[in-house]
Amino acid sequence: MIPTTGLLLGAAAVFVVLAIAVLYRAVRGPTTQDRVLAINVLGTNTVVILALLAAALDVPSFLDIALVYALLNFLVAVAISKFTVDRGGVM
Amino acid sequence: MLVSVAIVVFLAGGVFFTFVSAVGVLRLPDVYTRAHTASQTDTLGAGLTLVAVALALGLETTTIKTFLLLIFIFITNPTAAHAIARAAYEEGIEPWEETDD
Amino acid sequence: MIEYVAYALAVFVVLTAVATALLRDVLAAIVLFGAYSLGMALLYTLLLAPDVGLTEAVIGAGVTTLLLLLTIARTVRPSGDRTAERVDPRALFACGALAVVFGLTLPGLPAVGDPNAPIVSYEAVTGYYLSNSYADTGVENTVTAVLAAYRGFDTFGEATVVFGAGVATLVVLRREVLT
Amino acid sequence: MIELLATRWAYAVFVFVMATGLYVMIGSPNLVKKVIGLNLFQSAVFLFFVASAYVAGGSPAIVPSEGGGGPYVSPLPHVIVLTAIVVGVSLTAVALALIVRIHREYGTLDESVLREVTDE
Repeated sequence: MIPTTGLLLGAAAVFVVLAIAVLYRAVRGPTTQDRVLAINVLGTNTVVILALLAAALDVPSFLDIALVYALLNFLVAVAISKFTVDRGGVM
Repeated sequence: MLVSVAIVVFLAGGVFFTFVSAVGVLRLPDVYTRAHTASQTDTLGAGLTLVAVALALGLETTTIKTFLLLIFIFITNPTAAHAIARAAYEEGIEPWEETDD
Repeated sequence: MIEYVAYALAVFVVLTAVATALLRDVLAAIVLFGAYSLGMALLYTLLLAPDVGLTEAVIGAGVTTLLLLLTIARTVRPSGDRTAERVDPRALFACGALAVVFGLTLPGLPAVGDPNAPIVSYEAVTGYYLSNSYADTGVENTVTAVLAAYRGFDTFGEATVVFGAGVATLVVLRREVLT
Repeated sequence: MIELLATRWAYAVFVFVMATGLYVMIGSPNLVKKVIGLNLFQSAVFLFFVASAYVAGGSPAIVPSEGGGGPYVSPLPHVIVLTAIVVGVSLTAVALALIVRIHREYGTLDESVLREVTDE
């Protein structure tokens, strides 16, 4: 039998480490759009980590938080893109 | 047993594609190429991992939420990448060319 | 296994906090503050506080970031050639002293997750709410039961604070920001 | 030392992030950065509360109607933190409104420039 719980938690740890790596791009830039893109990738990682934790710890209510995150991640990315462009119209 | 093997395969695929996406975001030369790798590999990585999570949770009503999440990420992630690339274009950021290093 | 996820998240949160503090461009600092909020909300969720994690995600990463962006869109942002902020040695000394004083209290605190810590093991308070909240209020989620039933007037006061903040914002801005 | 950090990691993160937030509030000349520092400080304190309520191997404080289960994390710090988060965002909103107003009156958000302008 393969220890599924340990695997899921291990995958979550790997995802957090990858998020830390992507953080370099968010700090470095050089443009604002690079930073927003890095934050978008970070947000997707966050959603996946939450789903992994929900499966590993067997707390299905974490999936609700993951859904809210997914919504919010999209909203923040589009909002920052819109605010940084003077003429509007990013969609 | 088969389910466990499927979980391992999907998790490995998800971690691999997210790793590729992280490397792309770190190493590619400009914002457009980074948006490309972020929207494609990250969507695939998140999708495969969420399939693994759905398999691990088994047949329950909460698993529907995982599929909602999957569909949502498949729709919103490329849209957000498009918005970011469009904002970069409107800001006047020139695409990278082979000649400028 | 779970503690490795927690350690990695702790490193993530600390790095984002330092980056937020040191970036000179305010827009970049706001973007990194959004990442910090995401990490912090994930940490709350990992510490089994899903309600707090959800609220922090919506309010910290959502509302606060949008408010800061609105402010930036209406004011100036310093555009210097330097990426990092100049470090202020006196402020650094003061905060370092504070960190040392608080750090000295660490051995006196119970370990994280210790089931014998007084806050979780004291039956007369925590135990009472956990065992009686369903019978008293009919709500399975104890956090909601305490928030809305046992301490309902406190939450009412909180709503008053939010209303007062809204009125104060409108008075200060003279309704111009909403256009 | 390592053992202390390993068992009390959440409190160590709390101390570090709180000091960072205070540093931003004191050291940064920009008023918007100061508000960000205030938010850093706040969420560090929330982490302290949430970490103190945590029980290893427990479950969230959702007790089924027939009772039993557990161990559960303590719900009371969560309630305090929920209230504090909402009050904190009200505080941030008022502070940012004042900043927009200051910028409209004086045309700057830099602390030292503001002090010179208001001293005249």
